[in-house]
Amino acid sequence: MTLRILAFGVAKEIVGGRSVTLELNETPTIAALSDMLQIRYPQLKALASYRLAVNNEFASATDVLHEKDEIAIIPPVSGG
Amino acid sequence: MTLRILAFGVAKEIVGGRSVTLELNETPTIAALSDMLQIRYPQLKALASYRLAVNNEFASATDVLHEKDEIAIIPPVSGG
Amino acid sequence: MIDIKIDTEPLSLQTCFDKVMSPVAGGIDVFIGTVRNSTKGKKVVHLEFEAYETMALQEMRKIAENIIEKWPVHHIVIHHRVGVLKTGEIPVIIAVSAAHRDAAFTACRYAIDTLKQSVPIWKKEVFEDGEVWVAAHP
Amino acid sequence: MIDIKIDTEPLSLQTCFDKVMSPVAGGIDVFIGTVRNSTKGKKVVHLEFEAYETMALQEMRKIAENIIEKWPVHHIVIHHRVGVLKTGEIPVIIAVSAAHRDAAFTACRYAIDTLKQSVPIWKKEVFEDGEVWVAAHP
Repeated sequence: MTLRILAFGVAKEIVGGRSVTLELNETPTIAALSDMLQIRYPQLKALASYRLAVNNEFASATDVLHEKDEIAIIPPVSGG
Repeated sequence: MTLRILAFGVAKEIVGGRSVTLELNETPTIAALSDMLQIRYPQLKALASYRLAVNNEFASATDVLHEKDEIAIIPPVSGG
Repeated sequence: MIDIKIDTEPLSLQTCFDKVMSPVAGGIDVFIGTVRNSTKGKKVVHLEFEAYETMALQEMRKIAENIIEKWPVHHIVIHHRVGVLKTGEIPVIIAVSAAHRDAAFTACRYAIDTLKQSVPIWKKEVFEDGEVWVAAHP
Repeated sequence: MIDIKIDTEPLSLQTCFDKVMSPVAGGIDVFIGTVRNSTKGKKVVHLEFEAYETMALQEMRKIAENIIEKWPVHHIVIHHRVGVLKTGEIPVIIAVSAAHRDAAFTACRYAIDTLKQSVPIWKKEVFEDGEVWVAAHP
């Protein structure tokens, strides 16, 4: 399956763009996706923290992803 | 001595005007003045509370008054 | 900076904001009192505010000075209106700027709470069938 | 009433106030974030705010809905600006009206505190000699 992942703030600079595409052989959990992202973009590990969002909601580690999901890397927020 | 006493809010209605004048034989304390006012205007006793101010400051019971002092009856405040 | 005013003219939110705005401020908290259209279910026709002006200005200044001593705030504005006010009009505006929002919120809250306890200003509620000085009687 | 907005245009304090104003309100608390001219002694040239807009709007709405559940407030406005902001400009305005001031203050404080924790908006500080995404790194 193909997953398109949006990136914001510092994550946009780490992945080198507003979004990245990952090709996967299986349907991953959020935890598995996070591991894959960290292998591909080791600088993610240097962040104070980051979360993944699925379809505009913060996701849990055990959530399972689906083909059309809108996934986003959410680095530490700093609005306001 | 002559004391002119300003009245505000409900106190203005109780004493019947923006100020009243009291003629006294001696220099009273705030406590004594308060007693005199309550005898002359018994409705003051029906208030939730009231304080006296001297020269724009809340006064204490033992403060002694002087001829030119600006005295005011301060019923419960309700600004804001 | 402290800016204290008692005015018979309508108060201006923008003016209060502009006065506390500062390039070293990160947060501004503003409290705006407004005239409610009813009290305990009774329709309020209008309100009348009366101040013992010299003492009220002095007490308002004391509040602002205490705040500057207690919390790291930059500017404080306390404007109070007097005279006849209709529903939706503004009796009081308090604005506080600070580098960090915690001080701005805490100081603004302290200012309105203390103003309501110690500043000699009185409010009369006028109903269709009578009027009452608020808080005067138990 | 809940009014949520993310805008590239300057935010209007008067608009936010007018939206929460209500004849049943007795108190309105407004928090205004402002861009400080320095961070840890370093001069800030400007800020850039970026939002994950669909999710940010949804998170802002959740904050407002939680507030209406938790406290007796009438109206809540949360407006956030994105794009390039200079010193003195306004990234965020939160306004809350309530019958009594306690709820207005508590809700407004909760709104800005929660927004800063959970709403996907990011701020980049641009200095004369570099730039940094705020809070990104430990």
